[in-house]
Amino acid sequence: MKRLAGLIIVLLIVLTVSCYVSRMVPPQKNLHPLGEFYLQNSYFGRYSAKSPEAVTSIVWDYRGVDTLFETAVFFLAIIGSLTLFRLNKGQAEEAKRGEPKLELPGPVATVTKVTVAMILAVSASIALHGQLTPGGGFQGGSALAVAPLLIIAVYTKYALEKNGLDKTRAIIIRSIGLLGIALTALVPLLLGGYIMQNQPIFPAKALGVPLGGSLVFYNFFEYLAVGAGFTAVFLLLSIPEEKFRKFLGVRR
Amino acid sequence: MQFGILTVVEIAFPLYLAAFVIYALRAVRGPTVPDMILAVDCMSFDIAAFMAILALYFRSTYLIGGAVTLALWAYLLDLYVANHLARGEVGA
Amino acid sequence: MSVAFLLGAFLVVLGGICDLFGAIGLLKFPNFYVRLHAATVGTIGGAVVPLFGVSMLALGAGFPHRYAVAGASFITGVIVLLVAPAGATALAYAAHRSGVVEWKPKVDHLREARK
Amino acid sequence: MILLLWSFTLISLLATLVISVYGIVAKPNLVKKLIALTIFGDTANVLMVLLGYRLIYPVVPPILPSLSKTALGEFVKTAVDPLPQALVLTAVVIGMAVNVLIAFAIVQVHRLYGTVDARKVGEMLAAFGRGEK
Amino acid sequence: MIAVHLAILSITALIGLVFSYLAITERDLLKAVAYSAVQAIAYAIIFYLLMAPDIVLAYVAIAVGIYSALLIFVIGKTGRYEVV
Repeated sequence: MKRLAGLIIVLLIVLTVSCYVSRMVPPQKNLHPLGEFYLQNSYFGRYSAKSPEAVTSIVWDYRGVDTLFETAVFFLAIIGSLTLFRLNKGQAEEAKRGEPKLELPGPVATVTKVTVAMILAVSASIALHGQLTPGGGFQGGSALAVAPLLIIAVYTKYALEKNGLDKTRAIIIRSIGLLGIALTALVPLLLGGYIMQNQPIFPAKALGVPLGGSLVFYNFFEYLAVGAGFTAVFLLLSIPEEKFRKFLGVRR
Repeated sequence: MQFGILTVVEIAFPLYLAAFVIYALRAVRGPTVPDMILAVDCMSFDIAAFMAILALYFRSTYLIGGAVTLALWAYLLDLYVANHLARGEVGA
Repeated sequence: MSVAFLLGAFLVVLGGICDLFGAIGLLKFPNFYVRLHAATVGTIGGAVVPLFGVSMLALGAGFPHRYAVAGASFITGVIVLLVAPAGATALAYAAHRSGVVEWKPKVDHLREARK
Repeated sequence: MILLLWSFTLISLLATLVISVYGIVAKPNLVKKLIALTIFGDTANVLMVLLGYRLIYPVVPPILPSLSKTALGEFVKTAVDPLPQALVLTAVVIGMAVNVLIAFAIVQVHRLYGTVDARKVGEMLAAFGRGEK
Repeated sequence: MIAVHLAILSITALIGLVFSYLAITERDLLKAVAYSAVQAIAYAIIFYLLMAPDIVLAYVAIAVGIYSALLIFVIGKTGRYEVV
């Protein structure tokens, strides 16, 4: 009841303040000039990124260096998480020991198999169409990370490890992704451009499909990096607590 | 006024919003956790359909993607809560 | 005023009504296992039917790339058709297994079978 | 009417911001602090996107509908600002990665101290500093 | 015409406010996860109405899917009830 009273007080305050504020809030009907520049130049114009998607072209071309460092922050956060749960060789072997078993009723398992296949298809199409339709590396990668989570929930994490996707492989895939991003950013320097320069170093079209220059490479590598990074973290998080207590020597 | 897509969509709007609010009411009141998760589940499928209808209303192709993903991800929440309730620790 | 438009409009409005009824049922029914029934009306009737309706409406409409809208909403409908019953099954399994729901069954075959 | 609805949206988002700050500061449980922190971040992201919105009727996402120069004028007249969206997009994923780090730290705190209550952890740390174990 | 989608926007903002209040004041952390999932769905509609399909794709996957899973992992490893 006390919670409900607090909620009603909050709602009344919000209503009164919004009645008061509504007279002075500006009706924003115009674009900021910078936004207009990006909209006009993303496909046409002199400073073009050759992509009709303004958001992706800002993320990976106009403000590419910003995103590069955000990827570095992502890398550091995942590395920090892996370091907090650090295991030595024997402990890692011990953590992998176990048999996959079905944890939920049969129909759920069947639907999950179909759903995992669908998620792989949907996430790949989100990531690789990023330069034409909404989507891109970040969105596709976070969609990809859901598929191993579903398998962990239904068949336990040992099923994932028996089929060859253990923590080390996930970290290797993620490193490949990050390396690809770095290489794609550095290639223009060798060809006489600036760092992360998109046009005219990279081809804007291949076989009639608009590629958006380097955007498609960035999207693909970021897709791998984000998906594999989250997968590695959740593989570590799903180790049973008793095993970890044994490793740390905590008795409770 | 012509009887077109916009008319259909405007008939459908209040129905879906009312259903959304009632599902939210059940999510608030739900005495147990499975009730609340069931309400969240229904709500997310309701919103996925609502998003598809809104894409017709705004006449934009690019907005339809949200519906596909929202319909897929609500399932994950179900499985995790079910696993947690049945076993205590997920994925072990 | 084509057949696709009429069918789509009918399906969308029917879906809205089903959704509202499912929501009211979810609010009114006494316990979790009975509410699962209302949830079926709310998801299959309230999400799958209007999604198929939207794909019909998009086929009859006249804006660019309308086939993409139709295809995506059809795929969403199929996904919901697969996923909603499975999620409800998992939740019911967990609720029965953990025994958090208070109910007074006349006969509980699952518990008898487990003994 | 339009401005009333608009300002209602703005003020309720600001109120959510205030409530989540209360949650971060006042709640002792570390997991609850994590939940409140996420709500804070999400609300800040929504406010950021709200800055780039336009209060006009045919409003379209910032993606060119067709690859022809004739559509460009109409598109610029109706599209929303893409810049806040691009900034928020990376912030969402990075925020998730940072949340994962915080969650790992919370689990480790629970393994070492046996509790996730910030006050008890503080007391234990103080006792440890005084030399009692 | 614009009033329609501003009305939907304000309703969803209100639901976001109510559910984040409930999530923060709830003692049972599993219920708090459910409340924050509702809040995430409401914010997804807000992003959708603000014409940001890119963010919707990332936000829905993260806030409804991965984040809830993360919290349930953490709750399973630490404890379900908040002691005040």
